Amino acid sequence: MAEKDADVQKIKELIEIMKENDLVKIDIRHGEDYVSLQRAQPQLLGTPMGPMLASAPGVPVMVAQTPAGGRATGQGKGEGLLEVRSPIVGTFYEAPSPDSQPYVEAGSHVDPQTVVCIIEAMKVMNEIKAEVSGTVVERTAANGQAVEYGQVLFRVRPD
Amino acid sequence: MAEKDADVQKIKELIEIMKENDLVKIDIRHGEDYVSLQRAQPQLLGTPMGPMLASAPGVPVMVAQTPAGGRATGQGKGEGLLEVRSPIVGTFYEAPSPDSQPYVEAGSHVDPQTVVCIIEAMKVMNEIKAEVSGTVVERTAANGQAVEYGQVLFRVRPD
Amino acid sequence: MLSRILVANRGEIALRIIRACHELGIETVAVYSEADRNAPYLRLADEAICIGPADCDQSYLNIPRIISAAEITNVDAIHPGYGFLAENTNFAEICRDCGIGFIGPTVEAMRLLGDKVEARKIAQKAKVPIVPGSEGVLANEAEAMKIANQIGYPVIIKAVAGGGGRGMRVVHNDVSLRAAFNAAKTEAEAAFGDGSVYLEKFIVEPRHVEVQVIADQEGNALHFFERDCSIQRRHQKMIEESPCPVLLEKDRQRLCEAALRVIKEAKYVNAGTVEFLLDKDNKFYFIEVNTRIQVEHPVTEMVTGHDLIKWQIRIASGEPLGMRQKDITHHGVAIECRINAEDPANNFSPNPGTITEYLAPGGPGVRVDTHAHQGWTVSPHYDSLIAKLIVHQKTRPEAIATMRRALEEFTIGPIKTTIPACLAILSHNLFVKGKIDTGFVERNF
Amino acid sequence: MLSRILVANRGEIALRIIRACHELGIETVAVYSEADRNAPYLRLADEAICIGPADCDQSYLNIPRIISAAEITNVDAIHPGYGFLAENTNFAEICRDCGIGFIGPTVEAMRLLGDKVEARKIAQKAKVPIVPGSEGVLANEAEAMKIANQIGYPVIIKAVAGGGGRGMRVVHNDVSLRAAFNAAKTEAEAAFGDGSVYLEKFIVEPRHVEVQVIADQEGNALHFFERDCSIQRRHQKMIEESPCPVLLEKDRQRLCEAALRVIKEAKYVNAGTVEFLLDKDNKFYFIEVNTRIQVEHPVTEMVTGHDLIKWQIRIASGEPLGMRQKDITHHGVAIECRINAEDPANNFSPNPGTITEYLAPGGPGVRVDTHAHQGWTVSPHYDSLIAKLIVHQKTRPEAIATMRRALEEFTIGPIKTTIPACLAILSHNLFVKGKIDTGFVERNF
Repeated sequence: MAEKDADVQKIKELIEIMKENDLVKIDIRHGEDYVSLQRAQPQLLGTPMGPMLASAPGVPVMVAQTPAGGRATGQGKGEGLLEVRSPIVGTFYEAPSPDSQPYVEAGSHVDPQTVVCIIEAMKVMNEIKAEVSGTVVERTAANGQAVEYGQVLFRVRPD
Repeated sequence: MAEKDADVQKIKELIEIMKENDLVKIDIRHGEDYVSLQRAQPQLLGTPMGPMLASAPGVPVMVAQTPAGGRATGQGKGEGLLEVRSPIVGTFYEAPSPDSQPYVEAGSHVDPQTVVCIIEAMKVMNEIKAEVSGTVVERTAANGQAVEYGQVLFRVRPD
Repeated sequence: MLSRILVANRGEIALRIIRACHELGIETVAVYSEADRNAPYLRLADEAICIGPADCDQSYLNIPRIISAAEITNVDAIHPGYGFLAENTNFAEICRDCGIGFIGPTVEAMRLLGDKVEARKIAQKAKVPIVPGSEGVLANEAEAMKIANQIGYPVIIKAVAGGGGRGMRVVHNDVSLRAAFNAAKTEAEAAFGDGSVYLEKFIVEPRHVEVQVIADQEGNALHFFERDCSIQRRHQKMIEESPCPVLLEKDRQRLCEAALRVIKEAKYVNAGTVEFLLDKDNKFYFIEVNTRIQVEHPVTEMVTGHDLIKWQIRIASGEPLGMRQKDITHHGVAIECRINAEDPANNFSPNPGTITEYLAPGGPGVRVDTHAHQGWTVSPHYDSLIAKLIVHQKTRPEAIATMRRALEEFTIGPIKTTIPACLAILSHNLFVKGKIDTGFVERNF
Repeated sequence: MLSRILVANRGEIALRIIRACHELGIETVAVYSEADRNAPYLRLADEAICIGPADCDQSYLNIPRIISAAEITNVDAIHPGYGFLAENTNFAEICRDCGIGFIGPTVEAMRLLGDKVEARKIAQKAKVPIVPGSEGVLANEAEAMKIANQIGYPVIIKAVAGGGGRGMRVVHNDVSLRAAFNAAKTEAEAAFGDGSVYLEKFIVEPRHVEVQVIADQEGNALHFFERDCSIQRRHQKMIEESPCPVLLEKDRQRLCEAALRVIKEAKYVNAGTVEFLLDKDNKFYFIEVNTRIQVEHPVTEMVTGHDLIKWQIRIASGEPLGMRQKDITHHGVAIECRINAEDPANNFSPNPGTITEYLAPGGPGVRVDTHAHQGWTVSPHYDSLIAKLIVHQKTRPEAIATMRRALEEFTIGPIKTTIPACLAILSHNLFVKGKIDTGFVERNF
C-alpha cells in the first residue's frame, strides 16, 4: 500500500520535473529498484525553430517568447516567486513621468492595490497594479520597452 | 490475489498518469518485481484509413494487408504456430496439376524440405518448400489465388 | 511601398498575408491570442506579439490592443484579412486617426457600402439592376405588404445590418408576411442591435455570382472576372469556382462592367467584391459589395494569374494599377473547397480538437492554403475553416477530376471535416453539369 | 485508353503517376517493398502488392517479380517512372513479350538512344550539332591523343555506358590524357561492366539545357520547350527552371526544333528529353536523349499547362497528340528545387531517418510533389529525394521570391535536407542574375 502510493507520488513528481525541463526520458536505478519514464517526443508545436531554418538567411525570429498567463500571477520557475504580468499590449514605464521616481524598485513592498508601473496604449496611460503582496525582487521589463500581453514585468517574493 | 488486484490497480493508475502526461513508456523495477508499460507513439504510420477516406466514394483499398516477413517463417499470432510465407509474387497452386492431390493438407506433416505448393510467376512453376517442421494446421491461400511477397500460405504447428 | 505591416488576423489568411509580404520584401508583425501561441506561421513573421487571451473580444476583435500593438511595433499599415475587424468602419477610422494605414477601402466607402440600403442606391445611380424591393427601411407591416403586392410574391425580408442569413425571411403571401415581418425585425435587433429591415423580390433558385474588383487611389478600377459561389449551406459558401460555368462571354462582360460602375460610383479604393444574384435567364441583380478580400479570392488568382493580396498592398502603398482591363485575362477553371472542422453527420456542428493525422494533397494543379498541420489543435474559439483546397485546370471536367482526387487524398483526423461533404457535391451529377443554385445543397443533401 | 496500370516505382513519382491515373479514371496497382509498406500513397492505388524486401534488387529492380505482379493483377500496362527499370531495355522487351504495355518508348528507340555513340550518330544524321569528338569508341590511347590534338584541348573522356559522372575525365594536355585514358576505362569497366570510352571537346562552363518532347505512335512529335538544369552538384541536378533565362526566342526555337529532329530521326515514341550543352555564345551541342519522364518534368508542366504523365499514358494508349506545335505555349517562369535527405554540412551524404517535424509550404504559385509527411521514415535503401518544390510566377524575380519564401517555410526535421543549400543558391547574386553554368555550385559553395 504505502509502497504503491509512494511509487505513484514519486512518478508524479518526476513527471513534473520532466515537464518543466522538457525531458523525454528519465531512468533511475537504486540498487535493485529501477524506474524509467518516457514521454512522447515533443511535436513540432512549441519547439524552437529547427536548425535548418535558423541557419537559413533571412529567416525571421519571434520577439518576446516569454510564456504569458492572463493578468493572474503565478509561480516563478522553481523559485517560489510571483509574477506581475502585463494585462495589455503597450509601452512600459516605470514611473508616472520622466522626472519622477519609479513606482517600485527591487526591495519595494507591494500589496494588490499598489501601482507598479504604467503601460501606455493608444496614448492612454494605464496604471498597472501588483495584484499580489510581497517584496519586489526584480523588474523584467526596461523603461520605455514595448511589452506584449502576458509578458512578465516584475517578480515578487510573497510575504 | 489481493496482491494481484493491487497490481492491476497500480497499473491502471500508471496508465492514467501516462495518458494525462503523454508518456509513452514506464519501466519500474522493485527488486524482483518489474513493471513495464508502453503506449503507441501517436503517429500516422500504420494507422488504418481514416473514416473520411473510407466513406468517400471511389476510394481504393489495399489488398492483402497481411504483414510479410521474408521467406523466414515466424510465430503465428499468440497461437504458437509457424507460418509458411510466399517468397515471391505469383499465383498459388496447391497441387502440381489440376488432377493431382494437393501437396499438403491440414494434418500433413512437413519438414523443411517438403514441397507445400507451387507459385507460378512468369509462366514458371516455383516449388515452395515448408522450411519448417511440423503439422499443417491450415492453408491460408486459395487454389489459383494471386499471392504477394510475404503472404502467409500455411500455418504449421511445430513438432 | 509599405515597409512593415501588421497582420490583424489569424490562421490561413494571416499566413497568406505574411507570404505575400515576404515575397514583396515587406516586414510583417503577427499578432496572436494565447490560443494561437504555437502556430508555426508566427515564426514566418518578422515579429509576433501576443495581444490577449483566446477570446476574440480580448484579442483579434479588440481594437485598442491591435492599435497598441501596431504602435509599439512601428508598422506603416495594418492588413485586416477577412472577418474580425475587416469590415469594421470604426477600426478603419481609428487606424486613420492614429496615422496607421488600413489596407482596404476608405472609411467613407466602407460606411456607404456597409449600409445595404445605401449600397442599393449606389447601384441604381450606376444603372446596375437591383432586385426590386422597398427603397429603404420598411416603416411598418402595412408598407411591407403594400410593396410586396406591388412587386409580387415571393419576397424576402432582410436586415439592413444583416449578414449570414440572420434576420432573413422568405414569404409567399400576405399571411406569412405578417408573421415574418416582426420575426425578422426581432431577430435583426437581437443579432445586430438594429431592427431595420427591408424587402426584396425573392429570386427563385438563383446563382450567387460575384465580381472581383480592384481600384487604385487614382480612380482606376479593374475587374478580375467573376466567381460562382452558389454552393452554399445556410448562406455559408462551401465551394467556389471561376469562371461561372453558365455565363456566356458577352454576359460576363456586362456583369463585370456593371460591377465596375458600382465601384466607381462609390469612389471605392482597394480590393472589393460586388455580389450579384443570377436568375435562370442569366439576368443579374446587384446585392451588395464586400469591402475586403474574401475567403475565396484564390480561385480568381488561379484563373487570372494575379496575386490579389499583393495588389491590396501595392494599392495601399499608393501605387497605381498600371495596366488596362484587356491586360487581365482568365485561363482555365479554378475551384475551391473550404475544408472546415465540422461534422457533416452532425448538422455541420464545429468539431474542434487536435489533428493527429494530416496528409495534404499535392501535385499538378493543386494549391493548399492552410495553417493546419499534424499536431495542430483546432480551437473552439474561432471559425472552423482549417484549409482551402484550390485546383486549377484547363477545363471544368478536368478541374473536377483534380479536385476529386485531391479531396480523396486529403487526410485529416480524427476530427471531422467537410471533406466528405465536398466530395459528395463534386460527385453529384448536377454539380458536374454546372446546374447549381444557392439552394442546391439544401435540396440535394 | 488503358484501363489498369501497374506503377513500377516508389515515392513521389509513384504517387505522381497514381494521381494522373486517378484523374484520368484509370485503375492503378502499386507495388511496394517491405520498407515502403506503410506509405500512405499505397492507399490511393486501387490495389497494392508487396513484391519483396527493402533491397531494390529483390523488389523495385526485380524484373520477374514486377512482371509477375503485373500478371496476377491483370494490368494493361506498366509505368516505370524514372530510375529503377525506366531505361532498362531488357525490361521493356520482357513487357512486350509478355503482352504488357510499357509506358515509354519502343525497345528499339531505347536501345538506339541508350548507346551514346549511336545517339551521336542519330544527331548527326538529324543535322544537330554535337560536341566534336571521336566518332565512336576509342581503340586505344594513340587514337585518343590524335583526336584530342585535332579538336584541341580541353577534352573530356566519357564511358559509352556511363552516367552519373563515373568514367569521366577532363584533360588539358597530352600528359594528362595518357593517365586519364586508362583510369576512365578501368572505372567504366568497374561501374558498368563495359570499358568502352569516347572523347569529346570539353565545353568550358556550359549550361545544361534540355528539351522536353513527346511523340505519338503516328509519328507526330511536339516539343514542350526547354529546361535549364545547370545547377548541379557532381552531375546531380539540384535546381531546374524553365525557360532557360539566357535563351533568346529565336535561339529557343532553333534548339527545340533540333531536339525534334533527333526524336524523329530515332523514330521515338512517348515522352523523352533531348539534352544539350549550351556554351557561352549560346551555341548548343547535343549530348544524349533520356528515354523516360524526368524528375524535373513539373517545371515544364507549370509553364506549358500540360500534364506530361497524362500525355505519356494517352500516347501509350494509342491516342494521337491531336494538336499542333503552335498550340503549345509557355507562360511565366517555373523553378524546381529537389529536397533531398542529405546533409549539406557533411558533403551531402544521405541522411535517412524519421521525419518528426514536417510543414510543407503552400499558397499561390507553389506546388509540392512529395510522398513524405510527419512520421515518414526516409529509408537508407533508396535515393534521398523526399520532395520536389516547384514554383510558378509571371517573372523570374517573382519566381525566385516565391521559391525563397517557400523554402523558408518548408520545415523538415530532424533529418538534414538540401533546403538550406537550395536557399543559399536561390539567394546567390549570380543565380539571381541567371549567370550560372554546370560548374556554378562547385565553384561557389
